[in-house]
Amino acid sequence: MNTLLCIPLLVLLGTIVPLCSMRYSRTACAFLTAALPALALFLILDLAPAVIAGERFNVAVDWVPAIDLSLAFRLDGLALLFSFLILGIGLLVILYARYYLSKEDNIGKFYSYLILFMFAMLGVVMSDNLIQLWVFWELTSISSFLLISFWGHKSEARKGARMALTITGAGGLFLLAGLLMLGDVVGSYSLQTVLDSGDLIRAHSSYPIIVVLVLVGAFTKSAQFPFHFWLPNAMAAPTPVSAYLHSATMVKAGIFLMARFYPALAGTDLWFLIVSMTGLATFLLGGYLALFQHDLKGLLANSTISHLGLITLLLGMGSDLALVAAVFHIINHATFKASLFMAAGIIDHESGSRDMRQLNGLWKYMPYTATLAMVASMAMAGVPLLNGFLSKEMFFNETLHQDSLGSLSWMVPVMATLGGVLSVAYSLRFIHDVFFNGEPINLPKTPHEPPRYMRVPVEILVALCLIVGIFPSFIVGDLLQSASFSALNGPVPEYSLAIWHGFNLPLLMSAIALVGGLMVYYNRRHLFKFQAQFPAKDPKVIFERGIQQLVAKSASFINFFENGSLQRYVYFVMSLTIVVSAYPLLDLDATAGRRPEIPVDALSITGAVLLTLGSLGTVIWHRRRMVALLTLSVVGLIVTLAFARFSAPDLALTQLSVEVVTVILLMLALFFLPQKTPKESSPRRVVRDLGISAMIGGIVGTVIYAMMTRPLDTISDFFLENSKTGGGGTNVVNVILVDFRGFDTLGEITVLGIAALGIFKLISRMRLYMPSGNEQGRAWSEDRHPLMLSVVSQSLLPLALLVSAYIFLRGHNMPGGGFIAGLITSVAIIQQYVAHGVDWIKERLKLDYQIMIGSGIGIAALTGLGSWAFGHPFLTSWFDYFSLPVIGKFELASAMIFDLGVYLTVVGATMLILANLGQLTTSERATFEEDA
Amino acid sequence: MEGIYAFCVGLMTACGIFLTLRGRTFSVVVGLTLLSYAVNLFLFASGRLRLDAAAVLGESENYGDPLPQALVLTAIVIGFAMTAFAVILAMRARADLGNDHVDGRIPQTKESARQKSGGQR
Amino acid sequence: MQHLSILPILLPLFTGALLLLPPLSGTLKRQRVFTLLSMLAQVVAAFMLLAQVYNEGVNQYILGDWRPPFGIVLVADPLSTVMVALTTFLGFGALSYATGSHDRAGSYFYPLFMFQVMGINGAFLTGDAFNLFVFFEVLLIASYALLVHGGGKQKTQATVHYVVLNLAGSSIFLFGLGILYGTLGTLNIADMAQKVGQLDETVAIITKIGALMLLVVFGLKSAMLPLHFWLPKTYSSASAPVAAIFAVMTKVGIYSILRIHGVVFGDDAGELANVAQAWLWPLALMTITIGTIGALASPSLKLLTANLVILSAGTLMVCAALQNEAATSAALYYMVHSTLVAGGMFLLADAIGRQRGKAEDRFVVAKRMDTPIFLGIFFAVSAVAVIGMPPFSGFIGKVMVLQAVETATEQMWVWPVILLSSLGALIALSRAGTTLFWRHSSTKQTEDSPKIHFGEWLGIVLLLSASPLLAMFAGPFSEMTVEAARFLHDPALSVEALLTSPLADGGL
Amino acid sequence: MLSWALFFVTICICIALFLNLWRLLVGPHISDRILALDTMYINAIALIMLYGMYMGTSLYFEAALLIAMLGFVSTSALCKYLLRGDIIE
Amino acid sequence: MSFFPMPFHSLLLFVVWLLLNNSASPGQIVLATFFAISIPLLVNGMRGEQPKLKKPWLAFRYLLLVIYDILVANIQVAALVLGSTKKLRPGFVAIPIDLSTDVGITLLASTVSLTPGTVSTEVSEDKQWLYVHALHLESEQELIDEIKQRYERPIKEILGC
Amino acid sequence: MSIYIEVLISVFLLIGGVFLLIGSIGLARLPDIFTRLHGPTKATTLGITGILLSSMLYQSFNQGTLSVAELLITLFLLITAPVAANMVAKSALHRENPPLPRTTGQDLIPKARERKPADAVEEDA
Ligand code: NA
Ligand code: NA
Repeated sequence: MNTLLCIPLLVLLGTIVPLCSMRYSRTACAFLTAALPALALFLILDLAPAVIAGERFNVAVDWVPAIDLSLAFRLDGLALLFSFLILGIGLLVILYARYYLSKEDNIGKFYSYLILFMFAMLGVVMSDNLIQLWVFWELTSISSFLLISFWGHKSEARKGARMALTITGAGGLFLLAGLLMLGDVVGSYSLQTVLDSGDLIRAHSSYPIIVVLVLVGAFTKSAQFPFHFWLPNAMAAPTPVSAYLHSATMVKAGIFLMARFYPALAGTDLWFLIVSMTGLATFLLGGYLALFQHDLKGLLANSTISHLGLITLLLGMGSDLALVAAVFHIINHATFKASLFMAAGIIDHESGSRDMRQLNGLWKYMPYTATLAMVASMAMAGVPLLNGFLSKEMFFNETLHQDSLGSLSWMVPVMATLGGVLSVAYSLRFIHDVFFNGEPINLPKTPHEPPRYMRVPVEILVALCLIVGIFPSFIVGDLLQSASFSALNGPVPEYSLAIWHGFNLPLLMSAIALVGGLMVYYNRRHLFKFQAQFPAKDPKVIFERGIQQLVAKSASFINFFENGSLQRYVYFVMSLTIVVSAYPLLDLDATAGRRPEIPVDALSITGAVLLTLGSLGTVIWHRRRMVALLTLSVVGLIVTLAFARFSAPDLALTQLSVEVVTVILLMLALFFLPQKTPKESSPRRVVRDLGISAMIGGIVGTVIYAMMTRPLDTISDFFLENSKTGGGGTNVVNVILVDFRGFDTLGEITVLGIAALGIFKLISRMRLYMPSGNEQGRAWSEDRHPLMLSVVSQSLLPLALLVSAYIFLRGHNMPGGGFIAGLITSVAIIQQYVAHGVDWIKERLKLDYQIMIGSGIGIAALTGLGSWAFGHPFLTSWFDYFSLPVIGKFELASAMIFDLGVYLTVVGATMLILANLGQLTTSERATFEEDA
Repeated sequence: MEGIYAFCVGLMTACGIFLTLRGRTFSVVVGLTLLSYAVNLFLFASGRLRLDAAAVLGESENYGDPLPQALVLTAIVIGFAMTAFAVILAMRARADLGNDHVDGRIPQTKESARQKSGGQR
Repeated sequence: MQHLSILPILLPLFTGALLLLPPLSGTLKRQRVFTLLSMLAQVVAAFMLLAQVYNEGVNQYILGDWRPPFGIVLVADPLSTVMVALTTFLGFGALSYATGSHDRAGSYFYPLFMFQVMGINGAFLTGDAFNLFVFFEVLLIASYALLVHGGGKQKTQATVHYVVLNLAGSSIFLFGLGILYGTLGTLNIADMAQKVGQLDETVAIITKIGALMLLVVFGLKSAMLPLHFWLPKTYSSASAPVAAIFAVMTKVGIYSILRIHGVVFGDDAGELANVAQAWLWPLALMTITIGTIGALASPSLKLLTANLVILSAGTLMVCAALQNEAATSAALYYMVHSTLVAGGMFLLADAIGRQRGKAEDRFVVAKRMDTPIFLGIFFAVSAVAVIGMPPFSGFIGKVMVLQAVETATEQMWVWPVILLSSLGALIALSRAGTTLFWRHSSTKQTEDSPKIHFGEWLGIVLLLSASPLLAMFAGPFSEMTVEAARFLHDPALSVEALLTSPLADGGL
Repeated sequence: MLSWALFFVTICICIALFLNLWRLLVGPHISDRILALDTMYINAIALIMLYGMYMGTSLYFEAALLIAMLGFVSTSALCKYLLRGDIIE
Repeated sequence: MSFFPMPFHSLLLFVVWLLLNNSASPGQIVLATFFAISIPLLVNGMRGEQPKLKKPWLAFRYLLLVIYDILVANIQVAALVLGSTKKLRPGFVAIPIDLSTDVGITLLASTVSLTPGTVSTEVSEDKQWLYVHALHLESEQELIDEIKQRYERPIKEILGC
Repeated sequence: MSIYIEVLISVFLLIGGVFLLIGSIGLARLPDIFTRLHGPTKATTLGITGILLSSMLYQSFNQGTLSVAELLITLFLLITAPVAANMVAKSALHRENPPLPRTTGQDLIPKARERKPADAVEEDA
């Protein structure tokens, strides 16, 4: 397996190690956790000489070709530098965390998250594919969320984590858009191709958008103004996390991104303006804010913001040398800031506080730690002989050699010096306010030196600050050179890493910064007083309030539309229907087509008038429910007649039987519903609804008219031709139902069966309010089973069943069929219920309707299955003519069995509904009183 | 004839939709029933209107389009199942929610307020 | 294996029917075992069908041996088969969750569930416009019945809304179908596609109305703004396994849009080419927006999930509006991903709610959960997936959708909306997660929460582990979605090939 | 002659239907309306038989038969509702 | 168990089946026989008391009588309906009945309703009184006598109760 | 079809049509529910029978085979119509629909409603 691929994979594997090893001692867990990253570091070290020599390693494995996403890793100078930081500082943090975390903390979980983050970060810097880069980028957001919220029971940890995730996540989305556009422009998501196509990209019309999108991604991650505020709040995380993520690695991802895409995106005024101005603003703002923090970590966080601004400023200066300086400062900042965070963690850990107003004079209690912290602080302040000094000198030098602001470019070095002043001042504050400045105030614990090994990481980092500060080129020269080479994607300009460049302007600026810093710190009281005039704004509070407002606004917005009113929802559906269907109608020139119309006669006028009055009557009397039911019946009857008139006897039969059963159902319901509807629609609502319904009615009428008056060529001739010969029946409609489109019918009876089951569910455990009298308040009649009705109904049952059998048997050749027969049977049985009551029937008729439904559907489906035995598809029909003596010729068809299934389902379903409903009312009649 | 037919279908649709937009379950169910009648007539007419043309072989010289008839049959049955469910659901809603308003709550109008006070009395 | 493509319909149908008959109707235990076995068989059948279609090409099942366009056909093509496989898998997850306790909450759970699956599978497989209506009704009526499962006022009220709206929708569906038949004279979808290009100009206008009415219907099912209002309450009040299977129902609407408006009224429809697009564009984007706003406003995990369903529906509608191969491919991937994750989240919300005492799944302080670690892991997986962050399936879907947007104008509209919706989801879910898992009431409560049963864990694990797997095997899977999209956008494959099947004219 | 008679009778029944509808709409009592509907069913049967004669087909006979059967069920259920409220008890 | 639990019904069904099919072919006769046997067996459990046809010939004569009454009375009543409604003198009449079976009472009430001019409105709970509404009541006693003589007596004889 | 047959059919037809119309006129014209009940009686008896008989004759001669199925409808209606009328009357009684004021025997109405014997002594006036 490729070594390069092994590096991230080893780290990924490392995420489970702590989970498996957490049951051993914490030390063992730490060491086991460190093993795989150490191995990865070793592998990188192995490759390092070749990389420094100018080689670039690549590996790519296909992942999702459809989106051009492959697992592609590369190791070049820039990646190498960052890998060192990630793995090296990561290992130190693992060691540090072993002592930092208390026994109650789940260290396995912590390490697992930490390694996950390490993996994500490593993925970012080693990515050789734009989308993959974004994938790891987002993974850093997720894993940092987990780390910041490690103490999730604390409100500030939750809030800080959410804020960090929201800001960096949002940035990630911008980045994704930018990267996708970049890939679009270049035609490839391969990083190298993109880096090589700088000219193409810069010339493209989307370039400005791409730059903005990518930079927003970078700025959010690197806490650049105006997205800087999340970083101080992320300090709710355990300090090892701060040391690792918020100084050395994650916040550098944005910087890394800018450096990575430097060859592709930089080099235009747009880039320089945005990047340098943002960097400058951040540099000053961070420095200024750091000065006023009372929280030790707050100070460090703001100073980090400031330093990130410095690096960004460098990247925006437009000279290759500035880029080198930026890379150099990345290394230096990582070392001194990580050590400072660790020191702060030690102080917090051993004194129980991070408040600089309480922490005073710790020099006495922990001189060794104090020394380390002071050295690191001085590196941060840019004191000579420490690494910070070197890169700051380079920075000052670069500010003098830029022209980003045209004739105002002189302001940049001035601002830079001012930033230097601030940075000296807050570094000084860190040293003086914590380690000197009198005695500690009300500390929860008496401070003392930390355990031996907790200090080791700090020692190593501080040593690095010193060594780099004194022998820069010896330690980091090659690394810097190679990183700069790959960041520039080309030759690196001449530069020298030396402590002494003679007396020059940068040195003067450094001196001013040092002296100015001292003076600012000395007069800090005035500054604090000045700052105190401004209302203290906690970005966390503002952000939370913003989010809460967003949620509240969303909720009121949603509640406004989704107000739980069905009428409104129906209104929306109908309105949309009107809108979409009215537009095309406007284009229709002539409503009437060329097809000749049937002449009008008295009968049709009668039907039309009856239908119209019936429909209108239903609307007018809808609040008098019984009347509405009668007018509805009229409409149903006329529709039946219309079907008969227009040559559809089957339809007439079906419509009629369904209508009667529906009316019976509605009557059953009517009994339990209020008998009258109060008038509650406002006139405006009525007018609106009238408008809507009239519009839809008009559209429907127009469309059907336009359609009917135009000729149509259909597939139906096939059915007429094949009905007898292929389906064995002369009633083409029935043959379509049971044969040509038998599958529809199977679905249809299933619907009926399901409806019955659903209704059974609705009925069970229903608490009904029984009216004791009718709408006039009159008590119900005593006559439960009227004499004549009972007697006649009894003798009608056999007749009705016979008719039902008749309709069933002739269905295939004449109007009729299983469905209608089923409904007739049902109606006949319902009539018995009406005449005799449920109890009477229950004793005499022992049918399990549920079984009827199941077997009905089963029989119909099994009929279809029968054709499998003959190698034909489902529902292939069979029929033949037989001849018996005496009886003569007769036909047998599989369609009949299918129809039997239909019949059984219909009877079962209808009866399951009605009988259960009836039963319910019987058993509970006296129990409830009318509610209103 | 087609004009009259179209008018009737349009009118029934309009009436059905108007009732569907009312606030009580019963009106809504009646409206949906009316609407389904209109739909069935509409679907039926997609095969064009024919007199004396029942699609029974040997019973007449010409045959109307049998396919829409079969479709309407299916639609009627399905519509019946759906209406039945809706009717019982309306009852269930009354039982569970105490009123038959489609939104499951009593809108505050003068009349309902009066009813309420009447009920308390 | 000749009949493989009808098995996803027949297996649940027979299972449902048998469950109503003795001896299976006798005890719940028997029903449970039988249904689970049957569901497993359906999963196997669906995946075998998937393999078959993938290896041998589209499988057209000619019901009753009546050659198309006259009889009804089932079309098992890459798109429909993936959806069927998705449905059965989701169904299995939901069913195993139901075995924990939900199946006891009312009668006929298993038969209804089977009919529900049958309806959904049928809607995916059928190649006939009216048969699509029938299966829509099967799945709807089953969903009505399942929605009331468990009882309670909230369910009843939600069901009233859901049922009435869908009844209105069904009427519009039939109006639309009537218009299509009345102008095209056929019902077979492929045949429709072929005839639609030859329409006379005035007739085409009428057909267009039919097409747009169908868009309203499918929009209603798939929760397109302004037709989506029913969804949050309906989905959030349904019992967990039901809500889980409902997750695929909005997708039926999207699928139908892809089938009808993509194939019949696609690029080759002459005058009627891409009739739906002009409407789909704004509505899709607004649907995403309102889904996001709804997600932000959600006070409970179930409602949040329901709103995320709307969000994903909007995203899918964007794909339908884009009407290109890449978009269809993206839609398919995103559809599978979002369905499984949403289904899993509904189950998870139920499990979480049960462990948090009276607070249930609402975002308020509550007692500590009994098994926070596992639930937390699954929550994290689903949240990351649904936001569209790496490393789970969501980001691939999102990138596919974003990449499918071709022109700059489209990018200007689609990208911001989709990306901001991700941000909204991120805000909502991070709030949800931190509150649910980390905000505990200070007082120690000792009340015992109901245990999460093995079947319930299995359901959650099955559905939510799909997301990492979908990401891991995104390569081969996206190959399938690309293939499906290619099929759908090539009239030679999706239309002509289906009408030139060997002659078969009924009868044994 | 027959066609003339058919026409005349058709007109008669059309008028009869209008009269029924009028009674149904004006009531005044619900029983009046039910009675009107019941009469309407009978007239509808006649209409269908006439139509069958007019078209020379007996295809519509079953429709008439069903109206006769179901019309009765409907009427008796409606009256039962007025009497008892609960038609299936 | 008998094959013909309801012989009268069986006969009726047999005839009706042939009527329905307009055919007396051997096939239809087989089917008619089948239904004539099977349907009564099916609904046997659901019948109440059975009418016993004591005098079929009398029944036939009764039928003719009723048809004749219908014809004559229809014309009389048609004139009343079309004439001035002011002249109508409607009235309720209670007719004491001696019939003991429900079937008998139903038959009487039906006859009364079918013959124009009278409608049975109600039967008292003790089944002793039939309340009749007459469209145009000349003499109450005359009506009572006519109904009892013309209809009740033959029914009593036919059913033997 | 011979002219005699045609005349016969037409006569039955006319009888049917006229009585159906008279029945409906009665329904529309008569003053109270109880008198209106008499209207449909004509429709169901003479009216519909006339139409059915003519249809029976017509179809028999038209198709050349005896068509008697219409008898079944007649049978059905004759069985059910009195019951329907009875049910309507019962409902009218129950809901106390007012009879025409000049109706005789109004004292019987409360008894009929309560289904009491006609000779029962009124307990409270
Ligand atoms: Na201090
Ligand atoms: Na009479």
